[in-house]
Amino acid sequence: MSEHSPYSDAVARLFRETPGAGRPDGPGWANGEAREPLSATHVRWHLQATGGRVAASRYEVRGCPHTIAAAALIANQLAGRPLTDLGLDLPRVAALLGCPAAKFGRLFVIQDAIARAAHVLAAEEA
Amino acid sequence: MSEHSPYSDAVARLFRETPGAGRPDGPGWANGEAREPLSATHVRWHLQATGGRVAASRYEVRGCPHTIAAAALIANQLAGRPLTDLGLDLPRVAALLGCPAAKFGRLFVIQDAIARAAHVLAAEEA
Amino acid sequence: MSADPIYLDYAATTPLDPRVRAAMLACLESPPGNPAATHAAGRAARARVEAARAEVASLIAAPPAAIVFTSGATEADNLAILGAARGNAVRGRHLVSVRTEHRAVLDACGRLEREGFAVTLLTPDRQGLVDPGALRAALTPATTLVSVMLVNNETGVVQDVAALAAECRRRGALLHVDAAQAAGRIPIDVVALDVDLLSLSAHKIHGPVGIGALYVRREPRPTLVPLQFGGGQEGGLRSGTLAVHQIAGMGAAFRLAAAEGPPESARLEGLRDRLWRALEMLPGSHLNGHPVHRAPHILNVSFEGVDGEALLFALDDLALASGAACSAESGEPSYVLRALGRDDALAQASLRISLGRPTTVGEVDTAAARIRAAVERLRSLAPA
Amino acid sequence: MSADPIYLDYAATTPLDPRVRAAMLACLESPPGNPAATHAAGRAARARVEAARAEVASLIAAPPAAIVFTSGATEADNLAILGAARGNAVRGRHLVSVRTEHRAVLDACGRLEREGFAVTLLTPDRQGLVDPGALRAALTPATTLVSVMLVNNETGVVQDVAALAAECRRRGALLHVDAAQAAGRIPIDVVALDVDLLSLSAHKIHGPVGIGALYVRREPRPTLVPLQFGGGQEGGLRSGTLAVHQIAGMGAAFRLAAAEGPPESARLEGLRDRLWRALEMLPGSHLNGHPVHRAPHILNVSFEGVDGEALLFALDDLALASGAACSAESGEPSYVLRALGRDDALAQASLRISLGRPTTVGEVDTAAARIRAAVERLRSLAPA
Ligand SMILES: Cc1ncc(COP(=O)(O)O)c(C=O)c1O
Ligand SMILES: Cc1ncc(COP(=O)(O)O)c(C=O)c1O
Repeated sequence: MSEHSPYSDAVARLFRETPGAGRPDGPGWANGEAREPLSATHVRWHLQATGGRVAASRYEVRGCPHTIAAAALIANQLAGRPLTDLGLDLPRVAALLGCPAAKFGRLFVIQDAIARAAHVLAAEEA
Repeated sequence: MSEHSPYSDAVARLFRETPGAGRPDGPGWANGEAREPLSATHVRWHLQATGGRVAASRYEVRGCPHTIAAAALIANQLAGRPLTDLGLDLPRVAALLGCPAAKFGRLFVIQDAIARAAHVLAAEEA
Repeated sequence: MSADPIYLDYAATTPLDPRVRAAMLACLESPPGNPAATHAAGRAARARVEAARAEVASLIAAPPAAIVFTSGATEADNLAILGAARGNAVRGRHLVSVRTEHRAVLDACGRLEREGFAVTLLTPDRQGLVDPGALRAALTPATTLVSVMLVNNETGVVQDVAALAAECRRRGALLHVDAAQAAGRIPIDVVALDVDLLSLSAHKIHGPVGIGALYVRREPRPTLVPLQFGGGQEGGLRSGTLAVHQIAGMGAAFRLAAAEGPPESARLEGLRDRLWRALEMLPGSHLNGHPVHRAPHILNVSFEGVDGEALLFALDDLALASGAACSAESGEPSYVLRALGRDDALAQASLRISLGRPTTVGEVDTAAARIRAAVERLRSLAPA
Repeated sequence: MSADPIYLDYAATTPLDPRVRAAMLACLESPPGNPAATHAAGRAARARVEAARAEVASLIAAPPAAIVFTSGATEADNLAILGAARGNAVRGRHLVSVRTEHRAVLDACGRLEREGFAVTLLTPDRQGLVDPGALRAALTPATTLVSVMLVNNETGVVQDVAALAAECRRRGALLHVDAAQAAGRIPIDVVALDVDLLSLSAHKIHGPVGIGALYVRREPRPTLVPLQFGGGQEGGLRSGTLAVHQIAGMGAAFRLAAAEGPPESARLEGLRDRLWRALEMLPGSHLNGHPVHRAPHILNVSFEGVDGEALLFALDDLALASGAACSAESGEPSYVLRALGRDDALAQASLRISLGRPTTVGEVDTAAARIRAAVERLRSLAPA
């Protein structure tokens, strides 16, 4: 055990600042939701696309500090990626944030919400 | 329980000074011995008599502080008493010294030694 | 994280009162004395222990000889429960306790189950009170012991112990009461409560951690099997060299609690209510526990729509406890709040704010403002 | 009685080293921190505990994770003995120990007998050593635990634990060692000694009373049933809020013992031998224990022809222990000396003179002179 906080500096900063958080308004946004009932984690992900690629990304999240920080980290990395390939390197996210193994499951909630938002967008674009 | 010593002031003084202790020399003395093996208490009592009464009293004692103090206390009280009536008020001695009940038995060792010394003297005088 | 967060976790542990520290220091600077030794230093140590025993006894209206010093309330709870159950096993092998008890009680009961005892755990009502009728229904001829806490450590709910004691008496069961959170906060009278065994802790009331006591009724004296043996201290119930400085510290803490407890409790009650008035203005905030029967120093509130762990982290300039993490090792939602019928989400999204002697109005107002801001921010992040 | 008797009862308890007191005060003046709490104060408390754990472990060459903090060696002995016996009862219900063990060990064994275990108590030779062959003969397939102390608290005899451990290994029995009097006095290496469980106490080595530890081997890890439950601290082996100031004090005491122990032990050995040379000039004085295999800080001598209690009282300007009264409550002759074959009278007429960090040559010389004078005076009072 250590004198240090159970939260890494990265988590602390992303949790404090939550860049990219919020519910967007305006046209062209689609969103997807996912939940994990045990921890009451709830993520709603918003995507905007141009030419089949992510143009912008916003999120709403209820969850633990690691989940909130992960959402902020991921939101920052989606721009430009093809809607058909938004798979996340969750082990890398977990490592970057120092996320404890017991919480890995919560990161999938983010992935699921993103996938659903992308699915909606793809359907609209098609 | 108290901050005080388990030994009363009277025991402390008599133990320190042991008035009347020692083995007398000179004529006219008789002695008697008694033991209590469990506590290795050992008393040898010396008496001198005139006209059937105690003239002087000395003692040798190995025992606990209460036993030593009791010997000193008793030695001081025998002078003038008839050899035929040297019974001791042991409960009073015990009370005077604050002697714990578990040690009462040791006071009888003193009484026995005195009785034997008196017996010897009485036989000699007779 | 700011260097000095506002400390609002007095139900976990309290800072030493400087007067308690002075009493301990007087021992720590004395010549060494093992109270079992016959020489003067030993006797002086013994005198200090006996003075403290009288001070502890006095706060709960007990005779000093009924106080057995232990290493804390955890040990006192275990000595009471394991000790009484094992010591009365020939009479019966059934115990009754409550789902909202402290882990020390529940885990001791769990151990007894492994030893072949049957344990009935009562569920309190939604406000945390145990129904005497439910206790009556649970008691059987084989019930030797009932264990019910006086003040709950998470919610502050004050149990009606006297009413429960009456049920125990009717059935001839012993009654153990964990009063670790009650001492110095609410009046305790072991005679009026009619209890057989009562656990106390020093560090919940500005005394040192690592020392506590078990009150053991004198007449009739319950049979207890000790937890540890050797030396025969404390009437054979708790062998081990007595920690004089710890005991003296507990004595000082209990003396101060007796002298200053009632006005201090009134003050804390005022602060607690002020805090609740500020928090209840947030929509979706729920008081956990009983609105009336509760201790002055604990306020427990659940907030809809936020994650408890995130709330705690957002409040890292407040030192307080959350239903999300009652202990550093577990992230499970509070089993106490669950037993009061809160769902997982509300149980987890709770704060236990507990007050103590150093708490000020300013601290309470700052804490209320920060909590409101944090809840509002987390709600604004969450999906509507 | 003089106000300040010369203290020569360091085997009973020792004064706090001022540096230990400073370490404790640093905790007692800190903001409160329950090591189980998640906030910063809690984490700081946890860091202090872990630093102390490493210091304690280091003195006995153990990994920190093998250290379980307890309220003292009494609890450590009980956790080891009751815990291992109960935890391995399916494998067998036989224990072996020695007649000269501390009460904490013997009384724990006595409790186990009441729980249906069989206990064999070995008698050491007249110098206090246990014959490995006698241990071998006592071990049966049902023997799960052997408990032997490293340094005897009355005589200072140092047992050949490694040789006894070899016997235990051959038979698959666990070995518990009470090292309360050994730590800081003689080197301890749990790996070299090959022990499974080892009890430690802080207050025998200038640390605070009320804190100790049990070393529990990591691999293979012995199965122990805890004495108390709740909270799950110390890997579940010892629940209860950790007493940070006490643990920090133990850590400091063990750190000092590691740094200063060897030269200090050499110094005490010199003083002990000087004292014995002065006392052995009295005819009828007998060294109790082993002339070679003994700890540096304890000297135990019997005097023919005197009463032990009277001797102790005559020496009320020395604070020391006597075979007449090992504990304030009993006046029985020392069972330890009896087990070495001393008769009641010699066992009772004994002094245990124990030395510590503050002991000076001057104190030793004064003590020797006073003891000689007291013995001579009592002998002169006694019937020739
Ligand atoms: C209700 C209750 N019982 C028992 C305990 C355990 O007390 P201690 O820390 O003295 O072992 C606590 C505190 O942790 C408590 O709040
Ligand atoms: C050999 C031995 N074991 C155990 C103990 C008990 O230690 P503690 O006082 O820490 O409970 C002592 C001291 O009393 C001792 O000398």
